[in-house]
Formats: sequence, structure tokens, C-alpha cells
Amino acid sequence: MGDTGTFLMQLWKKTASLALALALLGSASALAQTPKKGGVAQVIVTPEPPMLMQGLNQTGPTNMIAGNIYESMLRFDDKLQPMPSLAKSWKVSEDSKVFTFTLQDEVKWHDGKPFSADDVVFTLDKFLREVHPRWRPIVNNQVEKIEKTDDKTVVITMKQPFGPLLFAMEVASAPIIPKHLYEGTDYKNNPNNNTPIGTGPFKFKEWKKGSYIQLVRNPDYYLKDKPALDEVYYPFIPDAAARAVAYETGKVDVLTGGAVDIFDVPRLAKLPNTCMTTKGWEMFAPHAWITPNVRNGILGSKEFRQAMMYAIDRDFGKDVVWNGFGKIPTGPISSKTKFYSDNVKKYSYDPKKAKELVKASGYKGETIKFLGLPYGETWTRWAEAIKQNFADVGINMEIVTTDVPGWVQKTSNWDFDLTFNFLYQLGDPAIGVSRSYVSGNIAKGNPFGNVGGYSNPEADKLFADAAVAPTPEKRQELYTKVQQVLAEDLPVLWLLELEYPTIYRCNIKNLVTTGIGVNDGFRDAWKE
Amino acid sequence: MSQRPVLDIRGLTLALPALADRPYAVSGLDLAIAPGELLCVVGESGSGKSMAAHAVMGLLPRAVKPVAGQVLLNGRDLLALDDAAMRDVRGREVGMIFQEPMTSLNPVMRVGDQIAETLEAHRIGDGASRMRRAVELMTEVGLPDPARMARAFPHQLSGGQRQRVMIAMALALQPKLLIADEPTTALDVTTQAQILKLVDALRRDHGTAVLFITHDFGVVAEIADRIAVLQHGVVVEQGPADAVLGDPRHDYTRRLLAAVPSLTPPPPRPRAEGEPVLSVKGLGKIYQRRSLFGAGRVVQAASDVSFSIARGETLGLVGESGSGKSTVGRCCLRLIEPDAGEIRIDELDITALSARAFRPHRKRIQMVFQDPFASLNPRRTVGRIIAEGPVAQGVEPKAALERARELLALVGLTPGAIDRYPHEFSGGQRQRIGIARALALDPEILVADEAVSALDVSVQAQILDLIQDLKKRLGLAILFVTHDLRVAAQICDRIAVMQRGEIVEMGDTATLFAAPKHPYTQQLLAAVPGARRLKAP
Amino acid sequence: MGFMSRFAANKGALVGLVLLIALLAFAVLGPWLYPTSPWRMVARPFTAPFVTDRFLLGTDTLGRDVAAGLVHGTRISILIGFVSTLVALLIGVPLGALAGYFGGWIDDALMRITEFFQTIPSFALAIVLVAVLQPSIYSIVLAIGIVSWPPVARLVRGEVLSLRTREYVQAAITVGQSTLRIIFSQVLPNTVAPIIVMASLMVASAILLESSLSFLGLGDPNLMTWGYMVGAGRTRLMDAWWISFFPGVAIFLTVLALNLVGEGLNDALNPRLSRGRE
Amino acid sequence: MGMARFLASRLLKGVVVLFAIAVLNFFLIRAAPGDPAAVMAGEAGAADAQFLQQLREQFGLDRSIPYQLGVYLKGYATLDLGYSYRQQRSVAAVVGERLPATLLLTGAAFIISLALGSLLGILAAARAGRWSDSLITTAALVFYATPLFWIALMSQIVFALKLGWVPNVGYETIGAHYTGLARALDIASHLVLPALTLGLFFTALYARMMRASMLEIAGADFIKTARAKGLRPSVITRRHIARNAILPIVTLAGLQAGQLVGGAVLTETVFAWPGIGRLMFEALVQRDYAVLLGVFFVCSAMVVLFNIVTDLVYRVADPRIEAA
Repeated sequence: MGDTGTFLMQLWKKTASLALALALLGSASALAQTPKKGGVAQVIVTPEPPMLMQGLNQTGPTNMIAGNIYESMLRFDDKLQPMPSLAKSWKVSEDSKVFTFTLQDEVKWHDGKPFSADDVVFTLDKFLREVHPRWRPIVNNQVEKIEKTDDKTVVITMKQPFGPLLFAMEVASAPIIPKHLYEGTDYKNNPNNNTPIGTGPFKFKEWKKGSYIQLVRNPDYYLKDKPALDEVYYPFIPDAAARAVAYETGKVDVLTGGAVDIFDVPRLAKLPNTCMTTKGWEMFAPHAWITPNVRNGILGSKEFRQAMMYAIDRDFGKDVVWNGFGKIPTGPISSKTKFYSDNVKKYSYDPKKAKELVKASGYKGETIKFLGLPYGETWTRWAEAIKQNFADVGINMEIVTTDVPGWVQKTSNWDFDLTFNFLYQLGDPAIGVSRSYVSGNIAKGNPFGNVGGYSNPEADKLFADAAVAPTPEKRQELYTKVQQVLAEDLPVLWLLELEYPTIYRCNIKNLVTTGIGVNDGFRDAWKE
Repeated sequence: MSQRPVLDIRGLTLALPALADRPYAVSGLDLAIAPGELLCVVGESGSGKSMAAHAVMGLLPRAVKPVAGQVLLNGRDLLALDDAAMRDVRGREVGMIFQEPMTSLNPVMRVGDQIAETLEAHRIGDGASRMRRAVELMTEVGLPDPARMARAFPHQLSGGQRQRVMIAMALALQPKLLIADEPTTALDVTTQAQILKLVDALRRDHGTAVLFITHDFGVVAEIADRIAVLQHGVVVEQGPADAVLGDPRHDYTRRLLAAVPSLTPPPPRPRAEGEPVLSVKGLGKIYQRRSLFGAGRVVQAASDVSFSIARGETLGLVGESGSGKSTVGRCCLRLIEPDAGEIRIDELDITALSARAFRPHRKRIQMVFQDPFASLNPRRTVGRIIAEGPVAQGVEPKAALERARELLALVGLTPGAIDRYPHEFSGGQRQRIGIARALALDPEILVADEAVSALDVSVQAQILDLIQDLKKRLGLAILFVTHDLRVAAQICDRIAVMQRGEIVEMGDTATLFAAPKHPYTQQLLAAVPGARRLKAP
Repeated sequence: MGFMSRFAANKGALVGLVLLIALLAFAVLGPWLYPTSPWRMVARPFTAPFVTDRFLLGTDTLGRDVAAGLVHGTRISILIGFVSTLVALLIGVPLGALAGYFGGWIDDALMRITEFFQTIPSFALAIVLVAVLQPSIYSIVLAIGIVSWPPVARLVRGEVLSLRTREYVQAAITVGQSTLRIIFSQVLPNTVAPIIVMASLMVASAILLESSLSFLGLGDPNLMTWGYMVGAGRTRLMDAWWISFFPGVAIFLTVLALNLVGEGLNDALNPRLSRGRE
Repeated sequence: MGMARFLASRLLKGVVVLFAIAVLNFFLIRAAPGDPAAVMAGEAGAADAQFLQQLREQFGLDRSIPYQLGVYLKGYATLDLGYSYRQQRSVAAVVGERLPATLLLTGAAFIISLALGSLLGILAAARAGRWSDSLITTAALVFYATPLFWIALMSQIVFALKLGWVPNVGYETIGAHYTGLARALDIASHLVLPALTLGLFFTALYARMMRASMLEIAGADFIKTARAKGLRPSVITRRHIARNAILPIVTLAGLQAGQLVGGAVLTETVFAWPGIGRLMFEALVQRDYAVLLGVFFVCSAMVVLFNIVTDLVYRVADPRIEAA
């Protein structure tokens, strides 16, 4: 049996690589072509989103679909440089305090009503202020006023210099929603939430729960030659193996990040007419780490946290568990995010040193409970591998599993010893990084706050100053300092800058062009 | 034998599987039946009589194989036939009726269809004509309102009616031979009499030869033209009925006949007219099927039943199934809680006691059960079974076991039996164990519920002797519940006849048998088979 | 024929027994055969089976020895199977015995409860129970026990109901034995045969149920079970079939063995088949 | 008992059981850690106290447990299954949308397994001891012992991927928008694998039971009667043995038909079948209490309903019941 199996597999690999070569040839010649109109794309997003009203819900799947229905002021390229979206142009004052956005002409809502600056002001000042957990702190703490100066111009004035504001203009952070449908209503129970109306290139058509969502081309889109595709379908397949088979049988065209087991990616990428990219996540730059609950006994010891860091074979995590995807981080800020610095204390895999530090920390062999992250098999495998790493240096760890609500509950109520977490950096450390480390963010109820309970006045001050420092140079200086402090203290154990490969048929062109990839990718995508 | 026999079995030998207790079910069997003749094959359980009948029909269990001899039906050897030919013989040339009318009919098929099926199996007529014929047959076997009854399911019929259906089915194609395998054993005595009459009439009308298998000499005496006595698979005696019954040659036949209780009671024994030890007054029991909406069906199992028994006296409680005799017997031990009336042991009204309070008094009244197989816990040794009662009443286990040994000797078993399990004993031995268990508590009253009904006739006689003997020696008062009037005649001092929950007549055994007053008693006595030809020993 | 000879007459049952003994041997000898933790990453991931002697059945996604996992999984799977069956018996047997023996309103009440548990879809209930209690070996055993006791209760009730009217039970009443004693010494011992048969099949279903829960990610994360192995390897079926193939076969063989043995026991213990009639 | 009275009594009992189940489910589900607000927060990747508070108020989770239970039971008493705040729709709509797919899947699996299972059982029993019997019993045992999810995965790879005969997942071809017969055929082709997978286990189960039941009935006295009539073995098998042997299977099948509806979680998950089994699992993971309770209620109601139907069928199939 073994022999036959091996033989078949070799044959399979040969065929696949031949096909890959052919596919590469084909795609090379396609570069010069002009977008072709028409066509349908079937895109796997997983799991099925709770709703598509992006103002009310920002789960990953919601963003991946609704980002093609709604739009925000700005888009960002893969270097995170802002690009026009609903804002045709924008101006930032010298002191980074006044932001002026000039809107596109002739934009219409999907129900035919005209779009204007009133919609933008309503969305940012009223709607999102009430319902958006990421926009709310910005608008409450930093913004002085939001006003329209004419139908095509919106001006946002800050209380103090706040350069990161532009990054908050991304579609998941600030999707613009129609004032005429939401003003004066109970936002969360508005019947329009089930039939989202945006300004984007695609209109919502149908949602067969448990089966698929269908988007259709917006014929009145303000960019006349876009979008190219007629329809986009999002079928929902709950089982990862079945999703892979669905791609292989040609049922679907795009597997978005996380749709298939990371172990399965290389095999799928070798299929004929298949392309793979890890781009399109620059805005999020998901950063994965272990949060130790520093309130719990030995975990409060810096030596012990360092011991754990030395004990974990992070290369194994990257190369085996994540199948080579990602990059080992050096500190709290991702290498893809602004103000990154690698001038910090480094930790390599060193069990010997780890053992010494374990001894030095006064660890007595107590069992440490590791709360697993219920986001798929890869995280489970990772926890298992780390458990073995710890066992090798004499740390007793036991894995506790739960589902998403259980994890949120336990994490936000600090009911754990160790747990995985991964957070989006969202372009600027002031938005996506400091929240996990500053002591002002130690509050029960929020799983993405400073749940480990790390508290260091020096780091607090550095983060606060860096956010509002007037110049990029000054900010870099402060952020470098804080990265050094945190790398020494290890409030969390950074494991990996995650990369999510998107797998798609090579004849779908221009799919991933922005810093948020497929989330707003179908505006420009076309099918050959 | 004047005519050429319909059935001629010659030297038939049936081999049993390797692990059986003997090599052959029957060996060297020779039987012949002339047209219109009724041959009774009689024997005790395990004699091989049923196997012989099944061999004729080709319905032997797979493990039993004919190894020698011939079964000639009108000269054709049935053993040599292939499956298809044998199938054609069944139903067309040989009909068969079985012991259990309850289970011998397909429960989910209308009885008319089941009769018509015999015709269908032999491709006779069409659906409608078969149905007409089925109704005719049902009329012929004396079923009431046959057109309607043909549409009934078996469970809607009484036992006797079901057996009539079976007969109609067997006779549908007017076979030359009818095999009846204990056809009346499961029936009440009055029903049995009717069925016997019917079989007799049918074979006279149609000239059918009948092979009648039975263990009951009463039935034999009632119906047989000729008799073959089978013992351990061998015919020990064969001949005309009058000759075998009147002048048995073989020792075994003689013993069997001697064991059949006579219907004539022995002369009344003198007995002390003491105070009644058990007295029952106005006993009533109603069975009601509970249901969510309204009352279900109500069965009056006992109604205003009163009697009393003195020490050293045996009261027989006789009646047919459903008469309530067992209910009354069990009420006396409060195995069934009566709804009305009182039951006294001496002066103690046991119905007034709580279950817990009654427990210490239980030792005064004990019971012997019907089924020697079901009445002993298969997972406990005989010693423990007997000692259980005394232990429950507070006797030291060791002393109780010692006593169990004595009791085993008392009922005629070796004391060594104490460490063995019930399945190692025969039916009669088990019944002795059951009696020993009842006696272990030194009861004053014994309730015997059909205590000998499941036993072969020779064993039955021994157990009856034992009970008689014990009664005398221990001065027991016995309530003897039975359906068998012959047994009742021999063992009871007085008899109470029950019908539909009521005692219709009660009196001294001799008086009651000699001059029954109530019509039902008369009917019962008239129905006892073999009264004509079986003399008192 | 004795019990042993009747059992031995069933070839399937013998095959099942041999399989089961082999599995139990693996379970007992597991720590000796593979002394180190099955979670250890000991070799290159995705080593194919039958290639090296050290890793006869290959390695999994993290380079863990599949054979070690299989052997250690035997202990856990069998443990879960037996203990959860025991839990189900501990709930089902007393309830069934009480209902069957006392009848009346007690029977009504207990049977309503049983019906109640049978009305909730059992697999769904097991999932919810494990989710509520959080996945661990205890919650899994408890959940499987809770969803599998109703058939036991029904079986025992039925048996007791018929045994209660047996004459030897009546005899025990007439000699004045206490009710509890009658239930324990006269009635329950005689329900053992059908309970054993049912239990052997329940162990099999429990193993299947555990593997289904593990497959859905509701297994105990610290225990190497077969269901976990199948679930963890299922996305690599196409190119690393051995990771989930071997544990799948192990589940299959165990369930098969238990069923064969169960059938053999049934044939050997079922009095209806063994009691001869003339 | 008359049919109408019987029905009324059974329905009343069913309602009582359902009510008790509804209460138990309520507390069972509340005992799970986390709540729907926490889930939404977790999914959003951001949360603060105000966000959670808003969600809890919106979901009515800020009210006392007895109050919530009261609202829930009051709703159920009027057959109002409540409102899913997560999906912004009534639970009846959410469940109603998924129910047909599940009924189709389980119905198909049920019919396949009952028909095929009994047939194979009859065949095996009729040829007891011969090679065809061994083949059927072995196959039944193999399918009985193989984990369902394993068969599901294998069948996808073999029949969808390698052979390409049928689609591997889903309910219909998405984007094709077939109508009429074409749509029916499309759905049927998607139904093949999940229905067979789900049905296979039960086919095996019924085959085994049917065989055992047949062999038991074959030893009954009335079979001897039938043989004594000279009936052909095939007629005896069909009319007498099978007709009686199927009765216990009918009971069991009826009990399981109800269970199937809720038990299709695995099959629906692996085959992306948009039924309520999957809905239940998703609702559990999302703590969408209203939907979860609704699914449980519907599943339990199905069990009760199927039990009543089974009893009715049984009363028709077995004339003895009327008298008993």
C-alpha cells in the first residue's frame, strides 16, 4: 500500500508542477491585457458572517464581503499609502490637526439616492460614534469637530496633532453609511441592516443563510468602467477539508486568508491555474503572541517570561505549524507597520538558557493553564508544540480549550494563565499597538485590551507621547524606545507576524492590489 | 388392519445432534394409520412423539436428521421427496395443527386470509373463491358469524376459536392425513371437549386419518381408536385403544395409567373439625386498565369470595382460565392486593397490615408455584434458595442452611443438592425444591397454585403424594388451586368451583363429584376427557 | 451447551475477542512500547509510513510519531468508552430497575424523564453539554453517559418488568424478603446478561461518539485520542493520508471488535436462543 | 382507545415534554461560558465596556434571568420562537429557512436506509449462513463501525474529486439559478453524497436489526404453520416473516427519524449542507441563544411528532395494538 501511495503521490506532484509551469507562462502573457468585462467569481470566506452592515459589525468575514458594498474616505496601497476612495482628494494641515476631504462627484447610494457630505458627517459624528468600538475612542478623545463646509467637503478638526487619523479612514474602521436610511432610527434594529445599501462597486442581491451571499455589479458606480465582474458569490463551507476539495473541483475561484488549513496551502498552490499571494494584509499586519496573565504567581516574574520566550521554538512555529508563512517578530510593532525598530533585545530558541531562567525565577513546577485560541486547527497545533517546548525545559503546561464565546469571556475577565492572541496593527501603532500594553487599558470586559495586566508607567508615557508627537522623526524615536522597554519586560511573548495566503485562479486579475486585499479587491478585479 | 394404511411409518430413526442427551429422538419407529382412523401417540415430555409428527410433515429442526426408515404416505416415501414435492404434500395431503393456538397464527394477518392461503399455496381458485371457501370452512368448524370473523385478527379470537381456525386451515384441502400435535393441551377443559368432538366428527365425515400426539391419557381415552405408547423414542406398546387402556401389557404403560388420577374421589378421610386457620370473607379484586381519558376496561377477577380452611384440610379452588382462582390464591399471600374483603390468619386480619408490618407474618402462609422452571432463581444455589426465607426472617444463615439440608431430605432429595443450581434438576425435583422452600418457614398454610400442572403425569403423582404426606405430617392447611378436576378429586377434602370471579359451588369433594348442583360444575365434570374409558386404578 | 462453547461457536465473536484482547494489550503495554509522550515532535513532519523503522506509521503535521499516538490513543479511547458506559449504566440501571419494579406512578415519572432525554437529539445534546462544561475528559465522559443512559433504563425496566412477575420473585416476596434485597439479589442479577450485551455495544458507540466530538474540536486538548488524530489530519488526507487513516482504522477495528463480541455474547447469553424446546 | 383519543393523549404528553425541554434548554444554554455580546465583541476584534453594554441591552441580556425565561416561555406558548438579534430576524424565519434542507437530507437518508436496510436484512436472513449473508452482514458491520465523518471525507475525495461524479459540497450550484426540473436535478446531485453518508450507517443498522428480527420470527410457531400449509419459502419470507419482522424496525426507525434531524450536525458540516444541524452548531458557538433554543425546540418537536407518527403507523401495521 505504501509503495502504491508513494508512487501515486509522485505522479501527482509531477503533473501538478507541470501544470504550474504552464500556468505561470499564461499569467506572464496576461499582464499586458486590458480588463475584460463580465464574469462571475466564487469566493470562499469563512465563517459565514453575522451580518453585512459594516458599520455595526467588523468581523473578518463581514469586512471581506461588505468592503465591496460600502466605501470609506480612503483606500490604502500595499505600502499603506492613502489613495482616493469616496474622497477624491484630501489635505492635512502642517500640524496634523485639520483634515480636509473633498468628495467624489456623482456618487449614488445603491437605492439611487445621491451621496453627499451630510452622509459623511452623519456617519462619523453620529452613527459610528455610537456603535463603532474602534472609532469611538478616536472621535471622543482626539476629534474636536466634524463639519461639512459644502456638499462636497468635510473637515475634521483634532484637539491635538493626530497623524494616525488617516488610517482610521479605512473601510472597516469608518464605512460611510446612508444618512437617509439611518438618521433617527434605532441603528441596531434598523430593517435596512439585512439589505445593506452602500456606495461601493457591488450591490447586495441575496443571502441564502448557510449557503451563500450574492453580490451584483453596481451599474451606477461612479467609476464608469468599474467593476468588471458581473457577480460575486460567497459560498459558505464550514469544513476546511471540504473547502479545499471545493477549490480543487473548480467550484470556487478564490480562497481568502484562513479559508484553508495552512498545511494545505502549498499543495493547493501547485494546482493548475492557481496563484497564491500573501499580500493584501498590510493594513492589518496581524501580530500573534502569548499573553501571560502577570497577576498570576510566577507569570509576574520577568525571568520566567523570558524563560518561556527562550523555551519556545518560534522557528518551528513558523516553519512547521504555519508552514513557513510569516516572520518572527522582534517586539510589539510589526515589521510591516510604521515606526518598527529591530534595535531591541532578541530572543532565540535556547532551551538551556530557558532552563537556567526557569530555575532563577523560582518556578516550583506548578501547572500553568494555557487557554487555546478557538480559531482553527493551526492554533491548536501551535499550542501543542509550545506545550512540548515548555515540557522540555521543565514547565508544566496544560491546554484548556473552549469556543469563541468562552475564550472572549475568559480573556476579558482575566480568567487564564496564558493565552494566544493576535491583533491587527491597523497601520499605526497609536491605533493598533498601544492598546495592548498601556495600563489605562486594563479593564475587564474587553478581550483586546491589556488583559495580561502589564503596567509600566514608562511605557504608558512613551506610548502617549508618541501618538501625538508632531513629527514622524520624533514619533520614531519614542516608538523605538518603547519597543526596547517592552522587549526587555516581555508583557507578552511575540510569536509571529502572521501571513495569510490568498489562493485564487490565475485568470482573476488585479484581485489583491491594496493593503486590505480582497476586502475591497473586487472593485478592480477582472476575469480573463 | 383392514384397509391399506394412509400413513405407514417403517423403522423411522431420527438422529439428534451430537451434544443431545441421547443419540436418537426416535428409533425404529413403526406406525400405521388407516383411513378414518385416529391413532394416539402418547408419551411423556422428551419421548420423541412430537419429532415423529414433524418428521412426517418434513418440518424437523435442521439439527435432527432422519437416518433410517421410511415415511410412506399412500405408498410414497415422503423422506425421499425433494423440497418442492414435499411442499406440495404439505397442506394438500397432510394437514397439521399445533399445540399453541396463541402463537400458531400470524398475528398481523386476518384469519380468513390465513385459511385462504392454504388454497393459494396449492394454486386453487382465485381470490374471491378462496375467500368463499375459507368462510365455508369456518362454518364447518363451527365458528360463529364466519363471514365477519374471517376479517378478524387472531388476537380478537378466543383460544378455542383460534384452534378451530387452525383446524379449518389444516382441512382446507381435505387432506388424507391430519396431524394434531397436542392440539388441546393449552385449552380449558370445556373447550378441549368441544375441539375433541370436532376433530372426531371431521374425521368421521371426511374419512381423514388422524395422527394425534398427546401426553394426556384422558384425551387418549376420549378419542383414540388405536394407541402407541412412546418411551425415550421407542414404541413400547401399540394396539387398539380398549386393549391398551383396559389391559396394558407393558410395564411403562401400566405405570403411566396408574399415575392418572381418578375422577372418582377417594372416600372422605376423617379429619378434625378445627377452627379455621385461614378465613377469607367477601374478597374482591377488580382489574382496571388505566388510561388518560376515562375508565378503561374492567375485569372482575374476584367478587365476594368467601371460604375458610382448617388445619389439616385441603380446599380445592377449581375453575377454568380467567375464573379468578389464581387471583384469589395470590390475594391470600398479598402478592396481589385485594380491593375488598378481609383475609384472616387465625384472628389476624392481614389485609389491614402495611406491607412492612405483614412481612414478619409472611412465614405463616407460603406458596408452591406452578412453573418449576420459573419459580427458582437460576443464579442461586438450591441451598440459598431454601435458606432465603429463614434468613429474611432473622435466622442465622448457617442454621438456615443446615435446616435446608433437612428439608431437602424431607422432600425426597439428597442433602448434597444444596450446592447445586436449579438447572441441574429435573422438573419434578425442582418442584420438590419449591416445596422445601415453602416449608422452610414452618408455615401453617400452603397455597399451591397449579403446583402439578406443568409436570408429566408420573411425576405429578409423586408430587401429589408428597403434598398429601406433608399435610398429614405437618398439619398444614392447603389451598389447592387447580384447573384439573382429576387432581382435585384426589387431593382435596373440599372443593370450591369458581366461574368469572365468583364461587358458584362449594362442598365436600365426594358430594360435589357425585352430585354437582350448579350447571357450571356439571358442565365442567362432563367435559373431563376419558371419563368413559378410564377406570379408577 | 455452556456459555464458553456457545460463544466459541460464533467465529465472528472469536475474531472480535482476539482483536479486543490485542487492543487491550496495546492499552496496557502502551507506555512500555512508547515510553515518551505521543505529543513529542520527534522527527521531520510528514514522514511517510513504512519508510523508516523508527516511525513505522509515519509522522504527522508536527513530526509526531503516528504509531505512538495510536498506541496512547488506545488507552484513552478505551478508557472513555468504558467509563462513559459505566456512567450510563450507573444512571440507567437504577432508574430502570426502580421504574420496572415499582410500576405505577414511579414508573410513569421515571419513564417521562427517560422519554424527555430521548426527545432531545442526543448528539446535539452531547455537543451542548461538552460546550457548556468546556471540553475535558470529564465533561466528555459525562456527556456521553448522559446521552446514552435512556436505552439502558428502558432495557432494564423491560427486563425487570418481566422478572418482577417471575415466580421466584413472588416466592421471595412470600418469604418476606425486603424490597431492596429482592431487587438486588433476585431481579438485577438476572438482567446482567442483556445489560452486558448492551454495554459492549455502548462502549463501541461511546468510542464513535468521542471521536465525533473530537472531530468537531470538542475533545480534551491534553489527551491523544483517535478522534483527535483523524480530525487533526483530515485536511491532509490528499497528500498525507496516513495521519488520519491509521487512527480511522483503529476506531473501525475497535468498534468492529466490540460489536462482534457483543453479538457473540448475545448469542451465548440470550436464553431464548439457547433454551431448547421440544 | 379510539384513534382520536389516542392522538389527543399523545399530543398532550408531547406538549408537556416539549415544555419541560424548553425550560431545561434555557438553563443549559445559559450555563455555557460567554454570551452573544462577548462573541460579537470577539469577532469584531475590538470592544469596550460601552460596546458590550450596548449589545447586551440590545439582546435583552441585561434583564433578570426569570424575566428572560418568562418572555421566552410566553413566546413559545404562542408558538413565537423569539428573535435573533445577531441575525436581525425572527427565529422562526432563521429556522424555517434551514429546515427544508434538513428535512430533505434526513428524509432521503431515512428512506434510503429504511428501504435498503430492510431489504438487505431480509436477503441476508433468507440466505442465512450462505456467502451472500456473510457478505451483507460483514458489509453492514463495516459501515456500522466506520465513523461517519470518515466516510464523509472519503466519499468527497473519491466521488467528487477523483471521479467527479457529483459535487462535494453545498445544496445547489451557486450562481447557476436553475429553475424547475433542472433545479431539482441539481439539488439531487448535491444530495447524493450527504444522504448516502448519513444513510449508510442507518442502512447498516437496519440491515443488522432486520436480519436478527427475521431470524427470530423465523423460529415462531406460526412460521411452522405457514410451512405446514405448503407455502413456498419466498412467500413465507415475504408475507409471514418480513411482515412481522419489520415491526420492531418501524418502531426504531420512527424513534430515530426524529433524532436524525438534530443528529445531522456532522454530515451537514462536512458537506456544507445548509440545514438546522449546522445552524445549531453555529448558533452554539455564537451563543445565539434564541436560535439555539429554537433549533432545539424544533428538533425535539420533530422527535415528538415522529414518535406519534410511529405509533400511528404501528397501530396500522400491528392489529394487536388496538386491543392491548
